[in-house]
Amino acid sequence: MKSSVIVFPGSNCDRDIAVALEKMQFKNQMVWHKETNLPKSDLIVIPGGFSYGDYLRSGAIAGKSKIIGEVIKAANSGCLVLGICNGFQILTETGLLKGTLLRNRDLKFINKDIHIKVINNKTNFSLKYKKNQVLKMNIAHNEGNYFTNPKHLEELEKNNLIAFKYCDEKGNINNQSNPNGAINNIAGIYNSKKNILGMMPHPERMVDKIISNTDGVNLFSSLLN
Amino acid sequence: MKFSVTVTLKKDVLDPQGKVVQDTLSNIGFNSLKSIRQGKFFEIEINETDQSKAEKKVNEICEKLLVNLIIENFKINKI
Amino acid sequence: MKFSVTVTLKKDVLDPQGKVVQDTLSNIGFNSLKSIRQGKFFEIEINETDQSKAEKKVNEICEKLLVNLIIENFKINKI
Amino acid sequence: MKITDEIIRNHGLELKEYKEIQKLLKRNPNLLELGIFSAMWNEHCSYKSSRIHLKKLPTNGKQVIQGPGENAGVIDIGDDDAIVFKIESHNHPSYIEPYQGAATGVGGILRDVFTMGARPIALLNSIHFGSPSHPKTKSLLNGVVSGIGGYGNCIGIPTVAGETKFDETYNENILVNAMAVGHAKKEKIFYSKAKGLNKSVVYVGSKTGRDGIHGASMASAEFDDNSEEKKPTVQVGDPFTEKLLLEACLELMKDDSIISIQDMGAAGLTSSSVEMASKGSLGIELNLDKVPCREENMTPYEIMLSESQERMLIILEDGKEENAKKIFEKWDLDFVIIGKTTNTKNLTLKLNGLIQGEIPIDALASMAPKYDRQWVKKKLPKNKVEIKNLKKIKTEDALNKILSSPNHSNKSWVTNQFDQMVMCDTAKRSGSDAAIIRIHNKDKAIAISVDSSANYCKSHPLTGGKQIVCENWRNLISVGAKPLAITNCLNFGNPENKEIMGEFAECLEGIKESCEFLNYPVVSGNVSFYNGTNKKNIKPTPVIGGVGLINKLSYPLDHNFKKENSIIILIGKTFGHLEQSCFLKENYSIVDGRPPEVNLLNEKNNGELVLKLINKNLILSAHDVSSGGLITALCEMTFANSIGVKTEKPKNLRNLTQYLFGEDQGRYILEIDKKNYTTVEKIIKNADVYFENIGITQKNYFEISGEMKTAVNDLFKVNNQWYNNF
Ligand SMILES: Nc1ncnc2c1ncn2[C@@H]1O[C@H](COP(=O)(O)OP(=O)(O)O)[C@@H](O)[C@H]1O
Ligand SMILES: [Mg+2]
Repeated sequence: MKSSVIVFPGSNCDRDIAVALEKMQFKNQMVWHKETNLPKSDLIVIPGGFSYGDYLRSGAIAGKSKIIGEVIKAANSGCLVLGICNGFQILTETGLLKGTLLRNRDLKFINKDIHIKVINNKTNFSLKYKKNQVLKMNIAHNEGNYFTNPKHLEELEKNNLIAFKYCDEKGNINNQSNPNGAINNIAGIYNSKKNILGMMPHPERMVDKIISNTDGVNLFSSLLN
Repeated sequence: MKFSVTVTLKKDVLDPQGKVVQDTLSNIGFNSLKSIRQGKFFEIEINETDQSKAEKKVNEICEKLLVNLIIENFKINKI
Repeated sequence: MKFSVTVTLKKDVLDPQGKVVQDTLSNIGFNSLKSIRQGKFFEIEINETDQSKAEKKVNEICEKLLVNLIIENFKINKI
Repeated sequence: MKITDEIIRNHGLELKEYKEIQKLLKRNPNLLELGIFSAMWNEHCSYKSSRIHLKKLPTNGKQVIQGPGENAGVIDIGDDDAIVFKIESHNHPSYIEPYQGAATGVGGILRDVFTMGARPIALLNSIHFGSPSHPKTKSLLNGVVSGIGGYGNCIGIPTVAGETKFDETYNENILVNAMAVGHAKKEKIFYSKAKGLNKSVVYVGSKTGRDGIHGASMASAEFDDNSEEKKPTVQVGDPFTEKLLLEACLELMKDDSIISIQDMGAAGLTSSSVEMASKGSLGIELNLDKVPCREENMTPYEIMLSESQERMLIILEDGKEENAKKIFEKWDLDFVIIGKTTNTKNLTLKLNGLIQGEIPIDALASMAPKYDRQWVKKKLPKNKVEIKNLKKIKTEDALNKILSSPNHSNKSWVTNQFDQMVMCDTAKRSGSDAAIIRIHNKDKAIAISVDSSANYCKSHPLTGGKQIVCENWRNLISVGAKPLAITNCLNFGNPENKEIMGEFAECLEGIKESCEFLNYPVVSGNVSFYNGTNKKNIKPTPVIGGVGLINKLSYPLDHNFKKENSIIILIGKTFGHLEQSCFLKENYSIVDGRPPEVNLLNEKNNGELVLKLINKNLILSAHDVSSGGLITALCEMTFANSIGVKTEKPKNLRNLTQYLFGEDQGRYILEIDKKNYTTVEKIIKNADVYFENIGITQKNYFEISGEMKTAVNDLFKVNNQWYNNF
């Protein structure tokens, strides 16, 4: 399985995701944003961080970079694309995913372990998880408050395009278990063809017992299938 | 030629910043506040003497980069 | 009564955001851009019919909360 | 322009210092030169009041690769790995503009670390605010915390530990100290000493603007009521550019293009160029028209004194310029050759070929003033607090008071605003006695902690100085690390006051004694004087940042009780010292008497024993006993896993309150699996260390037999209340 991690100036989870991918036996390459050619890959990852300092709007400037044109082309021809945190923000800025990520409800950066529930476990990203499985993940963002219009929201719910929702330890999805104000507690979504996943939590931070836990491992092993 | 651009969130888009500011203000005793919404402001200077051409350029800059048209509106003014 | 507030960085204060936006614009082919500086914009509606009283309130809101007077200037306009 | 007495004073120079300048130059300086002298000779850059005392600190040891004097200290952690670290203050700028002040404080200390060739792997901070009820405290706290986070989160270096304290002594003068820790290869450390003639001096990074002109002098001048007016000199941080600068520098450091490298910190281009030349006994010539400027028409004075952030000065080997330039352009950064090294031993400043100023380097560096300021010793205060005469308070109420106090409340309101996990090597985050950071791709790790005890230092500076080093050492031991070396940030009041100078000298003496005894040398540090307003000085607040080594990180240890029915022991003797304690402060508003005594021999024996037990895998959890005493420490161990504890009252009962709340030093609480107890007991007895068996873990309840029994969750709630106000 070949993966490519796109690196923008200001990306800072690029090494973390590369370590996780390599640990899971992906053949990974780092792709600098100024490159115009994307190596042939089965999976493209847009990592977390603060591309271009998150200045203007998070993800906005990366969304205009040269390499993104190639990512869009690959995505449209069915390549798997995973955007984590800032990567999710970039995907919404390019239009590959709908909706947008607003400032967190209480306007503060949040880093903590939270829980998410696997809503759709029938995709290339999630088939190793059980439906409704509760995962402990780590979030770290200023703008993770997912928002979209009512029509799209309905589409997401109806067509099973919601990947994860924030919940508590026991799986309850409610206002208390919503860390950032995201609409319907949404933590991650798919595009309609389900080959693109954008998520705010960092699965690459959950692949090593000494550091945290291994709840992120199955996302990567799902992709290997 | 100089322009100002104001970018505001569309009506139906949640404005967490505006909301927090509003809550804070009412906490510190500003009760007469009816609503507050936050946006962005740009001052753009452009090397172009023809106003309509210049305005077109600024418009293009807004649409291509400064503004997320899905959630934001914008207005250009010459200054 | 409705007001707009524009908040801009004082002269000589570094504007990292404006700088990145400017570089990006020139990268994507906008060469005629001379300068761009970023600021904030607020739309404030207030329950108050007396304009000068209302303006005073808005001014207070700016100074107390919206504006960092150390590095920013602001301007209020009735709209 | 004629240099008047007023201009001299506005530059923070004394008239007698000006006379000295005239003597050294053998003429009058022009304004540019005066500005340069004022920047180099102020307290912040010259250490003129502190140098004599700092010399006494122990700075050597097998583990030390580079002690004080460079951008940061360097220690050896085995194999080919080195750890580079330093702490620095940004107190005054943060009081004026908390967000930017704190942010640029973080940016500055990061540059100190990566200039030396290290990739930063962790950030820490020690922040002190005024009384919570002071009108400014809330917004200062908010601004500082989001500024620290804003910078560290963006650049992608985890902020993993720190301390957040409140005391009215900081009402008008908060403390913001930031520490950075980096990892380098032992053979690839870069220094600031210039070498060779006619080498290219290169400017890289951001453009120069009018930021913080005279910031360095501002940082060492006492505040007065007009200080609000000094505002426009605020520097704005740009973490995004710093991230590019970091990556570009590390890329350039892969080969051997660099002779010498120095970040532009306080006093910008001035101090960086002078430092490089001075260490290399060379001259340096700069063409100021070449310096990349942000604004038009900047004067040589402004260019030399600007404190714009995210800039570096590099001296390159011949022929390496092209390749280096490519690297910086790849990262969209300015790269300009602005001068060269010379044999004149002068700092020569030119504009369009014309000399604007010329000063002997020695006059700026080695000949800068050095003062042996008057100081007075402080006697150990008399025992004062008569415990018997105090109104009785129920143990549980007193405990609740402490747990819900600003200084003891759970700090997650603060720490959740920092990315603690980025880089994926943080094995223990904030909330633990020390953070644990794994060395990337290896199975060893370092432990880091910062600590201060202003009340102890105020009461008796000598004991206080000793105590903080010990507390810091204990925090590292508690997570199973062998303490290796420290950095220190010495926050004090006005050194021209002999009481304050006494506090400084004696705290330093205390630090020295502990460091020597514990083989815990000082490898870097920073002094911040003039913390105070209108003659009111802050309590002496030295902050210690320590680094320790965990050789094999198989199981990161923390202070959370792991299971029911384990045996709890207390290492170290309890005398019940309550003066200067958190118990008296929170319950009676008494801050009086002497600090607890520090016995270095016991400290060392106890610590080494605990480390031995941990290394033998005999310990389930460990916690040092510090402010708040035994009961508070025990309580903190119950929170994470809802495992409580049942303790017996001590047999030969002293006063129970003193026993529970006393702050005697050198103590640890250990959780031991029943099956290992006899082994542990034998080892402790062999080591001749005093210990008590104090109880057993149990589910859900915190219990002191016959005294109190409360659900752990209720105590946890109490501990989490206070920050809800924000
Ligand atoms: N500003 C801060 N930044 C990061 N961590 C902090 C900060 N303030 C407090 N902490 C963390 O909170 C915990 C409690 O702090 P403190 O009571 O000072 O610990 P200790 O007594 O062990 O030194 C520690 O783990 C510390 O690292
Ligand atoms: Mg501790």
